[in-house]
Amino acid sequence: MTAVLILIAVATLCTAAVAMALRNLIHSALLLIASWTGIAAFYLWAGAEFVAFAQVLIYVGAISMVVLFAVLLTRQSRADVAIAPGSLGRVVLALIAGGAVLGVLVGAVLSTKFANSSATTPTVTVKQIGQSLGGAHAAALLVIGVLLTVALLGAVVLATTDRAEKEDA
Amino acid sequence: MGLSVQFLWLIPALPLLAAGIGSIAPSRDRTLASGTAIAALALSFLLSCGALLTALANPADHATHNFAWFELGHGAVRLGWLLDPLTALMCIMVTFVGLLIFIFSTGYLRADARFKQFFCFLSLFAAAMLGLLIANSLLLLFICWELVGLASYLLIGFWFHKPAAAAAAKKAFITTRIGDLGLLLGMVWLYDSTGSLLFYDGGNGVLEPSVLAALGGSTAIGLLIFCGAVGKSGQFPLHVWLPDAMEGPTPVSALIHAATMVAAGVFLMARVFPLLTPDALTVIALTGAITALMGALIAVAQNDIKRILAFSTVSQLGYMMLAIGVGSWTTAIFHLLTHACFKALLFLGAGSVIHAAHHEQDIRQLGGLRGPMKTTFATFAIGMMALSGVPFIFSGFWSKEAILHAAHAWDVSQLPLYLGLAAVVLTAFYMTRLMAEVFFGAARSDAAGHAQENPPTMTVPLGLLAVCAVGLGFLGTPYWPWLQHTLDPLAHVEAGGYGLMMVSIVLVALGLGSGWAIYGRKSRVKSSAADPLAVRAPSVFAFLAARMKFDELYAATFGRLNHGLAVFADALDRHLWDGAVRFFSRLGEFAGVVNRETDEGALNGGFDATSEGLRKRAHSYSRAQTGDAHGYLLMVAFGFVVLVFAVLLGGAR
Amino acid sequence: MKSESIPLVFSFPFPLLSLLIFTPWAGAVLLTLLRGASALTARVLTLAFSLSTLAFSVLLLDSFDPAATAPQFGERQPWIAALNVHYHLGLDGLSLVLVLLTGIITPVALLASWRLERSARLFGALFLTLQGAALGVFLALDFFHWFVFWELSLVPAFFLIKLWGGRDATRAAYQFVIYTIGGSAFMLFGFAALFATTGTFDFNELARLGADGTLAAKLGAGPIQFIFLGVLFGLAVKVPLWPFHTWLPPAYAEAPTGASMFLTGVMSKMGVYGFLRILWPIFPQQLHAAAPWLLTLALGGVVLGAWAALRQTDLKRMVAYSSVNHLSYCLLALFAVSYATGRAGLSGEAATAALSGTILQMFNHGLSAAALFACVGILQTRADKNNMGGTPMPRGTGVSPLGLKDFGGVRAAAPIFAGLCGIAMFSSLGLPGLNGFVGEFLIFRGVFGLHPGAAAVACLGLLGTALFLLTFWQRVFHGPRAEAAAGEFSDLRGVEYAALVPLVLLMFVLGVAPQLLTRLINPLVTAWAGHLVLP
Amino acid sequence: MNLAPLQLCLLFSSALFCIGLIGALSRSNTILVLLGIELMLNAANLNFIAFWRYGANSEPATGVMFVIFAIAVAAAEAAVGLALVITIYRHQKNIRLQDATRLKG
Repeated sequence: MTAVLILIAVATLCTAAVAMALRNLIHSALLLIASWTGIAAFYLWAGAEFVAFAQVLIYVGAISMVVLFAVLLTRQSRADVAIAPGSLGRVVLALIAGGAVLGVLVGAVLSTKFANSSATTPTVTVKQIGQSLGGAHAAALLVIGVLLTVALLGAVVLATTDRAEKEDA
Repeated sequence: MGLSVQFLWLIPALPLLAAGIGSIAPSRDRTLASGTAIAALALSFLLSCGALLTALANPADHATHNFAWFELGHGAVRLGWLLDPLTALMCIMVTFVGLLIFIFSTGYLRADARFKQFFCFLSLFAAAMLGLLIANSLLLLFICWELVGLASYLLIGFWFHKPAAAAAAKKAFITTRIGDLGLLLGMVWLYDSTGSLLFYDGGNGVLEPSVLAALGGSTAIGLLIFCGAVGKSGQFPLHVWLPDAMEGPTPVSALIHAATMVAAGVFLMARVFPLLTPDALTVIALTGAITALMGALIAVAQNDIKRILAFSTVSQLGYMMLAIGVGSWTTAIFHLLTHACFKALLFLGAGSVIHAAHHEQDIRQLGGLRGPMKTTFATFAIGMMALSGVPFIFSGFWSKEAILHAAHAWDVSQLPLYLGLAAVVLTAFYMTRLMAEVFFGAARSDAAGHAQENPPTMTVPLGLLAVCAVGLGFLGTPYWPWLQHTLDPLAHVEAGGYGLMMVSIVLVALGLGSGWAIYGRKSRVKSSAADPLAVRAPSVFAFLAARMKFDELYAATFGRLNHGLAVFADALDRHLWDGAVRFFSRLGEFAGVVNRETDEGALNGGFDATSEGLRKRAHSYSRAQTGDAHGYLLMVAFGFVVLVFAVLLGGAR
Repeated sequence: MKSESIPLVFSFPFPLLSLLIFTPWAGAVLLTLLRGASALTARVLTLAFSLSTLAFSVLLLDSFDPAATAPQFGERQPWIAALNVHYHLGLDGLSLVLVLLTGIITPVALLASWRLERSARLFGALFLTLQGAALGVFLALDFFHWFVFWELSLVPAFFLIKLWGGRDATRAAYQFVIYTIGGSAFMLFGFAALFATTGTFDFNELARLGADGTLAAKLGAGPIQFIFLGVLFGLAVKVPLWPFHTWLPPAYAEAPTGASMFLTGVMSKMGVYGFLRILWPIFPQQLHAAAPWLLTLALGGVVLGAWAALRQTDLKRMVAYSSVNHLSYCLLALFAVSYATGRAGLSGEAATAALSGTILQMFNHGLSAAALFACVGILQTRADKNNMGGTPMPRGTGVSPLGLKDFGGVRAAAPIFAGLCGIAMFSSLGLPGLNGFVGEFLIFRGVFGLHPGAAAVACLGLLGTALFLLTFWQRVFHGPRAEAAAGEFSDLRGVEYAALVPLVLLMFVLGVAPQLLTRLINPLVTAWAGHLVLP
Repeated sequence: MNLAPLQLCLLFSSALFCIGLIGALSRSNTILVLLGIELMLNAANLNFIAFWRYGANSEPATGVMFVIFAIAVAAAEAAVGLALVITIYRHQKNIRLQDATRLKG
């Protein structure tokens, strides 16, 4: 069991790390897809099938497409991809900040005594999810719906070509 | 050879078929269009005669043939045909007069490019009118009622390139529609109260005693139905469209706006007579009497030959309504039939004059046509005498006498009788004026001078109508009231009353005499000369010549109201509702504006110093806003680390 | 042959209704994939797929049982089990009438826009999507996917208006979409609340709960009032009910001819359908309580709609206002029925007449308004051509909006066009013998029995309609030739005949034989009118 | 070292979070910054699932519900964020985050 978890974790972390480091945006996007798939695998491992499929659908299926589109729409000349002057310093700064956060987190995780976990895997059926979506969490579902609508409209408005502005330009 | 009621639909179907053929026939083929129309109407005439034979076999019986139009709820909306003497006689009148006018039209419109359409529309009209007559359901009657309105609209606007004709067509349709809305409301009210619209339905029809008893008499229904008749029959106050309708070709004026369609209102009231309560009848009688007098008065001061006849029609329709109102619907129908003949004759005569005089319609420009147009003159004179009510020979005398006697016998009021008698004088007077101006004296224009008699297609119908204008009167004299008894076996005909008859003869003589004295003895010399009456009473004459200013009155009231309502509705949309929408959409913006205004107000209010300090402080703070997203994120990360250490070191246990 | 083929076709569960909805969508997909297709191919394909609805409707008519008032040809599959959502389709007389209307209007609208210049493929795909969504709305019996179809219809409509519309198309399209979405958002909230209480989205189930008062009891008087208002607002915007109609004139006026025809012919019916299918059955008590106010609003639409039309100079706006006027009659009848519900001694006859009239009026208005838009479209193309010296004119390049004053004497130049347009106009005006009269008569007969005052006021609307339509006719077709109509004003040509003649023929047929339609709805309407009780 | 599965999971998520953080901080390409943030969100989700799986007396479905909502929010965020990226690109013809400083105070 644990071995599988470690395997998943290593694969996910590696792909994520490489994705963040690569220069070619398309490659990093593809690697990120792999990383997200790894996360989905983790969910499966943890017994949350519904979430796993949601992850696959939304991240692997939808967001990745949006990312790819964005990358293609904003393709630039080679020169822009090159590391900008002075960015080495920022990388270092980033590594320091990241390392600090990691240290804090790992320290916290290792130093905390967790209550004994239940041995049995909690099972949650899709039916239960649906019931709580429509019952206890109905309000949240609505809010999320509104959020998505607003986001959709916002995205459309942002991405629309503004005719008047073009004429000005 | 009778025609049973099941096949009554053939009478309107034949002209409808002709209209259908006419609409798809090539427009070059003139004989096909006019030929089918005339043949179809002739066949309908024969069928109507057959129907009359059937009806006469048992005059008191209302033979019906009802059928379901479409299902509605547990029942159905039903329509039907009705055959009784009223239907049959009206059908004969419409087909006969219509046939003669069709024949006349082949001559009158010989040169028109849209000859085919004209016959197509005429056939459509005939079909709708005949359908109206045979209807056994108020609904079917209403349907045909609207369709005759449509045909009238199309035919008034036949010369649509003339703006006046197009406007007149619209005015006619709208004005009659105002009345029709009343009819519609009356109809749905009746339907709602009785559950049926059939006139006769084996005891369940709305005109049958059991249903009438259950209904208990409703003045409102009767008056609403009367609204329809007011619109269609040009009664006061909706008469304004009828004179304008004379923009249509003259045969149309003769057929639709004199003989048949405008009489449909009278027919309708005669048909639904059992529904009318005494109160409703009083209103009808007074409306009719007012219309009769008003039409005659206005006719005195008109100069257009067709308008004189149009106002005369308004006045005569008023007589018919008067007759209905005083409770004698049979005499109304008697006058309707005689009027149809002599008024069609007069209009066709006018048409003959107009055609000969190259569309000159102003009587001041005509004159002296007695010589060149002998047939027209003779037949027109017969028609004029029939209309004026010249005693004993002419049909108009008998039918008008019948109405005056019925009014005399009315026990509510004698006012309609006096108004009617006044109209008698005026009728004789203006017809004499018309005759004198058109046919006597000398020709006052080139057009009139070169006028020649028209071909037989136009004069033969005149002759036939003249025969009827004389002969028809003998069907309903007080000595042998065949017509009245056929229409309604229970009708009580006022016999005797010689005194009244003498009075009316004297009044007719007065009208004729004064007319001749003013216009005939010394005929007009120049077309521009003022009218003798205008010289004597200029303001009255001008008021009458302007048709009592009804058009102006309506334009100032209803026209303004209409325009105002349109502006209001539009403004409501543009400003109030659309504005409300904009208001909501800009609520946020509005809030922002308010915010800024308050801020500025506060600043200007005397906090300058404070604000200066604040602004400096704010400026230094704002420098922290580098716009560098990375920097922010970095700060968050370090902040997190610091926070965790703070928690750990703070010893939050 | 025929007797053999029927059992084959209807060996259930044969998803005829799904086919009805998804065939146009399949066509849309096909069109997007056919990249290299010529404009003509695209047009023909679009037309063929849009005709599928009519073809399926013939099959439906063949085995539809008018006497059964429950939905027929039902399809019910669990879809999202967790939310108790079912893919549930069904068809009763009301749906059938509207499916027929969609089947007729869509091909005709496509024919009317046949000569549209820009990208016929995209136009066709959008149109077929719109058609499928409209059919879905008429057939769905579960709120969840009913709402999906309802919202989905907005998207293609938006693009049709924006991309092929006139000068102010962008503004009109945004206004149209935002206004309607705003309305439906309230409806969505309402249904979410209903679902939270009842756990079902099924219309029949909800109607049952609404009818026996369970719903009101569960929700409480205050909340159900809010839910009712939300749903009412969503539907009222769509119909539109006066005064929520201000999006309509610009949208109809700026849309290309075919889209205007579809919008007025089919999409406006979606709102009325919602009133009949959702609001009235589920909230009988609340609708009854609000009926006096709603009657006032409907009368406002009838009267002020007609007079506002009189004031318009742009022809398309005028026809758009006539739609406001005509649809208000439908709502007037429904509100009158609701108003009188529960009255002692109420006979079912008036309610039957009012409801039958509503449905007939929906169908008839679809025909006549679409025909009028087609006529205005033809006028517009002619005027554009004359202005541009013979070359067809792409829209959106600053053509002056068409005014009444720009035309005159068209009847002399194009008698056949004038005749067909006149028939459409008189049908819209409610002339007996044409289709419009039957519906209006039944509405008046019903409303008079339920609320005489409303019927009397509504009469004014008939007068106003006659006024503005005859003014239109007089200005455009009569009198001397005017500027825009001067020059070469040719009479109808091939495709234009194909767009107008079927509509005009149907007007005659339904005017003389309304039984063809009433046969389909009478048992249903009778059953409705037989159960007019408040919980 | 004998770690409980819960701790392993938490370490995994911490690592992922930091990778996302470092990526977001170090790259100048706005798209990659956004992707880094997505990774951080994912790491948070991992925690939810982990606590749901091993946490003591948790509500049966709460963790899952949180993740579902978080995924929905993340989807919205990605959509708007990338739309913003495209708008930025349209305005300044590149997508370097450092250059997008027009709104600074």
